[in-house]
Amino acid sequence: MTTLVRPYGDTTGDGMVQISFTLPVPHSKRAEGAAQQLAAKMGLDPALVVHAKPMGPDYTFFVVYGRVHHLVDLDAVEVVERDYPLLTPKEVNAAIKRSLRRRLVVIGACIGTDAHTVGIDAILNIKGFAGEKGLEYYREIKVVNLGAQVSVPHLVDRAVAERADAVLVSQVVTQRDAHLLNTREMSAAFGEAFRAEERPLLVVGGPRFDEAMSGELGVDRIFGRGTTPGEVASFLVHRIAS
Amino acid sequence: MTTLVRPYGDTTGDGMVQISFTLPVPHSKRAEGAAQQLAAKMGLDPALVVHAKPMGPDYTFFVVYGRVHHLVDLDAVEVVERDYPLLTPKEVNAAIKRSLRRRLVVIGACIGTDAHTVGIDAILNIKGFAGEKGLEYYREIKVVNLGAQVSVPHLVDRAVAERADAVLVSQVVTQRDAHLLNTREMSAAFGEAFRAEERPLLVVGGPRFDEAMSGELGVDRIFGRGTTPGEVASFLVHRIAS
Amino acid sequence: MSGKLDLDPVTVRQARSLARKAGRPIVKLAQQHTTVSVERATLRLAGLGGADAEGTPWVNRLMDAVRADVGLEHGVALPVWDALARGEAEDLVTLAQKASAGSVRFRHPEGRDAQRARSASKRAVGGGIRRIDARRRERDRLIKKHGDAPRTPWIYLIVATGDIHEDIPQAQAAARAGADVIAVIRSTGQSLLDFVPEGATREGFAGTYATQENFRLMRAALDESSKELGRYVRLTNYASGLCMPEIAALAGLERLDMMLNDSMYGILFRDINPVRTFVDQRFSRQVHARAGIIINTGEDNYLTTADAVEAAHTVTTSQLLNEYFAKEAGLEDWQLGLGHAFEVDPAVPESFRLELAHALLARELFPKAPLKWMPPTRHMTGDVFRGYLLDGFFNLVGAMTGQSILLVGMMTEAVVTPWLSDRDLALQNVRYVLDAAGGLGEDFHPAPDGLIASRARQVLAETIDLLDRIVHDSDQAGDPPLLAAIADGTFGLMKRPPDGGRGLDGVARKARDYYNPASELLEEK
Amino acid sequence: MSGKLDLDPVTVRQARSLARKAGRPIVKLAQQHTTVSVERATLRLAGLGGADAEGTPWVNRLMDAVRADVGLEHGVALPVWDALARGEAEDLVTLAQKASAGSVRFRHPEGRDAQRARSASKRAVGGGIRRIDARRRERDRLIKKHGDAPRTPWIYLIVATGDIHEDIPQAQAAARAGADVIAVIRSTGQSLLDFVPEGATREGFAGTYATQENFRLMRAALDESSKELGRYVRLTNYASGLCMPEIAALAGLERLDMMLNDSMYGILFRDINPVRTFVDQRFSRQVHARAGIIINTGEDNYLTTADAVEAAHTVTTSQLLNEYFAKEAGLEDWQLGLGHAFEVDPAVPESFRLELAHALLARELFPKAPLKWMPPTRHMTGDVFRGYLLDGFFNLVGAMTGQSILLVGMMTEAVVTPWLSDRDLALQNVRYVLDAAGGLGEDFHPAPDGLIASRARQVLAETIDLLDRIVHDSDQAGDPPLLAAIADGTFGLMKRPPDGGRGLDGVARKARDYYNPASELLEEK
Ligand code: B12
Ligand code: B12
Ligand SMILES: Cc1ncc(COP(=O)(O)O)c(C=O)c1O
Ligand SMILES: Cc1ncc(COP(=O)(O)O)c(C=O)c1O
Repeated sequence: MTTLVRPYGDTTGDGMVQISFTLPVPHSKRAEGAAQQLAAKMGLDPALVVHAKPMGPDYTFFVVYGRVHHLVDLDAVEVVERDYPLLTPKEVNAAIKRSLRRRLVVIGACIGTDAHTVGIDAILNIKGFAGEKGLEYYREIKVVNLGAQVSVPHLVDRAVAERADAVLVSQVVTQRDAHLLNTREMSAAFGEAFRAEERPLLVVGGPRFDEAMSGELGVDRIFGRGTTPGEVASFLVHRIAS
Repeated sequence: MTTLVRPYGDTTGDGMVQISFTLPVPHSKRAEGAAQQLAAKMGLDPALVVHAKPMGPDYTFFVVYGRVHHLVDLDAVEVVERDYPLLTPKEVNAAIKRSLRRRLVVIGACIGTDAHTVGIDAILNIKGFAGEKGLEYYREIKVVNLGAQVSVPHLVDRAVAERADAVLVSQVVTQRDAHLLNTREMSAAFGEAFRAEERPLLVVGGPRFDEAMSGELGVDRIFGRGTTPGEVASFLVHRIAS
Repeated sequence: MSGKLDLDPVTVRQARSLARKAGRPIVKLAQQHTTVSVERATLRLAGLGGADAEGTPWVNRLMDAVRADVGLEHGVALPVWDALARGEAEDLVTLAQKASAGSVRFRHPEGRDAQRARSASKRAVGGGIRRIDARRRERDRLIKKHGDAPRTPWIYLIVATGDIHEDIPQAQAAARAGADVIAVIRSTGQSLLDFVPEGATREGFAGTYATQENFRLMRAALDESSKELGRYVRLTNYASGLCMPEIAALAGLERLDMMLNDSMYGILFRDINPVRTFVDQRFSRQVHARAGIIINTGEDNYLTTADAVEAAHTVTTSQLLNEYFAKEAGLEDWQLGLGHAFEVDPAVPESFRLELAHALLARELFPKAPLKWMPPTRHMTGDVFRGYLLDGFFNLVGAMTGQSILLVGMMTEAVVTPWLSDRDLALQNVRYVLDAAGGLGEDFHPAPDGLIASRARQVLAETIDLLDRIVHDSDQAGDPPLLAAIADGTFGLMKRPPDGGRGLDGVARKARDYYNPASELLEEK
Repeated sequence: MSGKLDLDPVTVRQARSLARKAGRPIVKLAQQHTTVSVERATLRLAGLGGADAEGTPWVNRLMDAVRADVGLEHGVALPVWDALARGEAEDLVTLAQKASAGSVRFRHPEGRDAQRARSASKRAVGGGIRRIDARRRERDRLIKKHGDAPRTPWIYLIVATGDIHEDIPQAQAAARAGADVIAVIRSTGQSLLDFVPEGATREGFAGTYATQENFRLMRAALDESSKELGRYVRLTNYASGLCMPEIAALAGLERLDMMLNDSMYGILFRDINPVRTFVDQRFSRQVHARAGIIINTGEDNYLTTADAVEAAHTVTTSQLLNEYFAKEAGLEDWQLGLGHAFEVDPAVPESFRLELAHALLARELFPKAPLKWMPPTRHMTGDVFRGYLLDGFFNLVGAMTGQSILLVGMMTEAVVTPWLSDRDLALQNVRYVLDAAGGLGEDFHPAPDGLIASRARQVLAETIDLLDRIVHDSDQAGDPPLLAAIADGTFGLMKRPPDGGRGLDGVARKARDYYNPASELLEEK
């Protein structure tokens, strides 16, 4: 398999893509030209403005089709691949028992003003996600789910009190980068409250995170869209109990 | 008004756009990374792969949202603006009468294997388009509409026979650049058949032409999506009868 | 639009009577308690606005001082107007300022002093109520002048930039594009604030703070639009949260037209204490009733955490409870924007017809209520094309079942808060469906024993079962059965015990001599 | 699925009898003429394939030589098999080669020579007919073996890359994704070629050439898919054009399952001579009848040039004519894929319900025909979101009115020939609608005097008016009234006189001693 590919519309290598956007300009020929210019800057050549719709007097919405000449180099793709083995609940339990000789303590929360608990609940509650049971189901994991809109200081206090091995935080609202701000606040607070060796593992998750940003955000791992409980459990074991 | 603008999603200057495309790779994390890479090459940063759908074993479809940092410079936009006055049918007739002292002869056709006549008919037939009557309605214009799938030699012959002032050609099918090939064939044939001063005005139209390409295609003018008969009549007068 | 399902009137009556049975003890509970927010709302009605330098509203400052001196259980009115009568300050703001500087002490007046404070406070609060009445008349006048929405369903669009000055042009654009109702979504977290922020704000997350000034600015902008467009454009905001009573008061004062106000949303989705919620809810609804505001309840939210097929009957149950509480608080049928939603998993066979069954059941159970029909959210994905299609079929259910308020769905639901273009595309979707298929109800007749009618009957039967279980529920503390049921996770799968949740410390059981002029005035009429 | 419109059976009978009246003179005309393509098809049935070095098929070479020597009016069979009998060549290919080298002369045999040529030709053509019969049995066997499409409507998808080797994987992908029928769109311009290209081709514009080899390759690929998927996947191509009879023969020989074959499409949309078209059409349909192929007629095309509301009755009229011609040619009800389309301007109020009326009318007029329901094209724009929505509502009409073959619409209709992802998204759209709302017919009962039923009655009445005008139409030449009507622009606003258009020089009035073994064999049964 070649490692250089292009988008595929209708024939191999045709490079065809679709884009849409709004420009803050009244609709006119010039506006369509502006759309064409933007498409060109994005690398579309030829770029076909196939739809232009005025939205009130000041904005125009565009749909553009065209060919991009960019090559996608599959070899250069960097993804956070799973770098640990995927374990069954049984194996997870066994590993914890073996190496910790006590239950592994996990604290979960939605921090800041975020109240979207469905995602963290999918990871933590017995009910689970995508057919996999959540961490509460694991005999050797103790789960403390603090729920929604938990403040960072409160989270730190509870982590201390529970002697948490790992702190699992969910962030779903991303408008104005709320998730990034909250995550940074959280990792900073843990950094202050714990000595480096004693700091619990920090894990954040949510559908709009970039999994490659963990370093930047000061956490140990980021889980995105479609994460399953088993992946999380396996990661915890890999980092804490092996 | 500033002449530098950015796409507008939700707030001024946020630069947000939507794109979608297919990559010829099986769905995987790596494929999503490849989509991200392409989006980055198009200038999206951050780029959010919000949807990835396997289509069979070999292809994946993506939807990506993100912010582009390109600026659109409205001053640099080049459009083929109407550089002639828009006349009423009355004015068109008067101008022809005044300057030619005979009816202006127009030949229309869909050339090549293109059979889409609705567009050229919209310009030529009395019925017209968008509330404007077509050229047949103009007393001082003689219209010869040859219909669909007219070969270039036949078109040239008829242009000679009718002593055409202008030849109007429609091209709607653009797959494999059919419209460009046919237009080039046409302009070359007229170039051969006529001395430069005697060559009728060559006008092509169709929804997927780039209006800026007339020079390249060897024609006098290109009309795109949504052209009205009045625009065409005014142009003909401007170039032939003024 | 009635009788397509041929519901059994006896069963329907039974459902309502069970809801009454479940609700009545809660009303009693609400009557027996007051909250800091009820009291602050009373002060707001009396004209106390503004905030100190740190942004803490004067009503909070004053309330806290009174509470520190004499407690909450008597209400704020008598201590405050007693202090004024005693000449501690010439007006409420000054009193609040002095109180927060610690230079006033409050007492609980007795005898003639109490009498004097009572009538003074009633006069003051009466001023606010009269302003609300005037706003209501003004709305009626403007509707007459500009005309009303041209048809039902009303088209309801949200703006959510977080910045009132971005919201305003977007709202006006939406109105121009056809919206009949504009809702300004609130910043995350506001509902847990135990105060109402002040002034025009630009720093919300995924929504804009609800403040009196923001209300005023947006209402003025939409008044402009109404004039321009020749139809009155309605404005909605959120009462829910720890400040329900106060926000209701501000909404009445600033002529908002609809308010999100659910009897249980705060409990279930914001973990606000149940007693606090029910007390606040009752007061806020009394204010809405007076203001001629249409409430929007939040049953749609249940289906974002519970399955829309399995939990369909919890929606109906909650609608019946919301109806009971609303009417008890003085709201009329035309003010009951009961919520429900198109949230059945599209992968479920016949999902569209199940939606029709649920929507028609709501329509026929509450024939006079302006039902609020909510778009798909949970099963929306990043596939914006699919999302656009689902929204179209949601719109179609709305048209076929005669929904009254159509909350317009966005194709980017799973991606971002709505973009300008999302809203425009969404409106185009609604318009197509209403114009092209708006009359399809004429041809829609569920077969008497077909899937739709059977499903509707099944949901109603499950509702009755559930209500029956609720009225027989109990806990060790002897709380009203509905509280026990909420503690069991009956709604939206959320378990909320009566003594848990936020804001409990702002609740007090009324003393025998509790007095609140606002309640008196609102219940008078 | 019958009786929702309560059509008057007397009116329906009247419509059919008028169609018969209009059609019968055309059939007569067809019986009296032959064409070069009919004769070449006969040679193909006798086994003559291949082409010369320039790509001109041997059937064309041979036909032209025969015609040059003895004319077209006797048919090609007797001169050809007479020459073979005379030992001019040992087989057809050699004869064709010699003929095009000018080294054979043909004559019109008489008496015993004629008798001998007749039976030899009948034997040869009989071989081809038997192959077609075997292919038909093979289809039945494969359907039994793999299973048939799991439900109606059948999901019909097009591929149109222009390159058979790109078409094949795309078709297989489409089948895997749920397509029941694959149509390979033809290159622009093929229909005006007076020969059928040879071999596998990769250079079509907006479609792939219809050749015997392309047919074979695609059928083999889909046989593979059928096996893989456990359901027989049907293959469609186009008979229309100057070579209708030949392509019909090739389709039968290569086991295609459906063919685009309209009685008037070539006339109206390709300016092919009307007489040529009707003669070719009749022969090609006789071949389809024998091959068990379902025809797809092209009424949908009318609505791309004429208005779908104003011209709705021209669709119905054409359907009735297509039905008459088809049955006369031996096709059975289950083979009549009559076309119609969702082309009402979405801006027209109640456009969706008008579509329902039109689609239901077709369904109830032709209860046993596998109607082909075509998606919106004309009012599709570059707004792909809106396009996706319109396609969803098109699918819904298909489901609600029991259409049989659903041609899947593409959101990029106004932009490009379908991309791989367009097809995938389109199938997702179809699946959603069929799964979620497939049973809505149960609840769909047009009010007897409501918009839908009235509209359907109106269209039927206008159809009868039009048919009545057609049977009373006339021209100076005394042509059959339908020809006169076509010349007047009755269909699709196109005016086509009987002596205009392409291919007229390939038509001849049959001589008294005309002989064609294929016609004889096809009409025998
Ligand atoms: C359900 C829902 C709600 C419910 C939440 C109920 C609840 N108890 O959670 C209710 C109705 C209350 C709600 C309210 C609001 N919502 Co909301 N909501 C949604 C919705 C429809 C679905 C989210 C969901 O449940 N997904 C399912 C779960 C399973 O997926 P997930 O969260 O991605 O989780 C998975 C992974 O990401 C990962 N994961 C997630 N967290 C974690 C954590 C860890 C540690 C790990 C390992 C993994 C992990 O694992 C999970 C399983 O795979 C989305 C739209 C959508 N379709 O996505 C909007 C959405 C998230 N909501 C949104 C908004 C703005 C709000 C409000 C703020 C609106 C308002 N102003 O009133 C409010 C207020 C909420 C608040 N204060 O935060 C926006 C966010 C926009 C943005 N990108 O910033 C969205 C996208 C809708 C929109 N387009 O506007 N919402
Ligand atoms: C109607 C139609 C047909 C009709 C045509 C009937 C007829 N007599 O014209 C029928 C059904 C016959 C048809 C057939 C085919 N069609 Co067609 N058809 C369309 C459709 C639905 C609408 C086109 C139209 O009428 N537009 C309305 C007119 C008014 O707009 P317009 O052409 O843009 O014209 C305006 C301007 O462009 C301009 N203009 C145009 N020409 C000229 C000329 C001059 C001189 C001037 C000044 C201005 C001017 O002025 C006009 C008024 O503003 C489009 C899809 C779509 N929605 O756009 C597909 C479409 C054009 N067809 C397409 C195809 C592929 C075909 C076929 C080749 C398919 C096949 N293989 O069988 C066939 C064969 C046709 C052939 N040989 O060319 C493709 C072309 C793809 C591409 N970009 O290459 C399209 C886009 C559909 C698709 N997505 O696949 N089609
Ligand atoms: C009744 C009700 N109140 C309030 C909200 C918004 O919640 P909050 O502002 O508390 O986040 C919703 C959610 O849409 C609701 O349905
Ligand atoms: C009946 C019929 N034949 C043929 C075609 C295709 O036409 P052509 O191959 O002549 O361009 C169509 C168009 O879809 C049609 O409906």
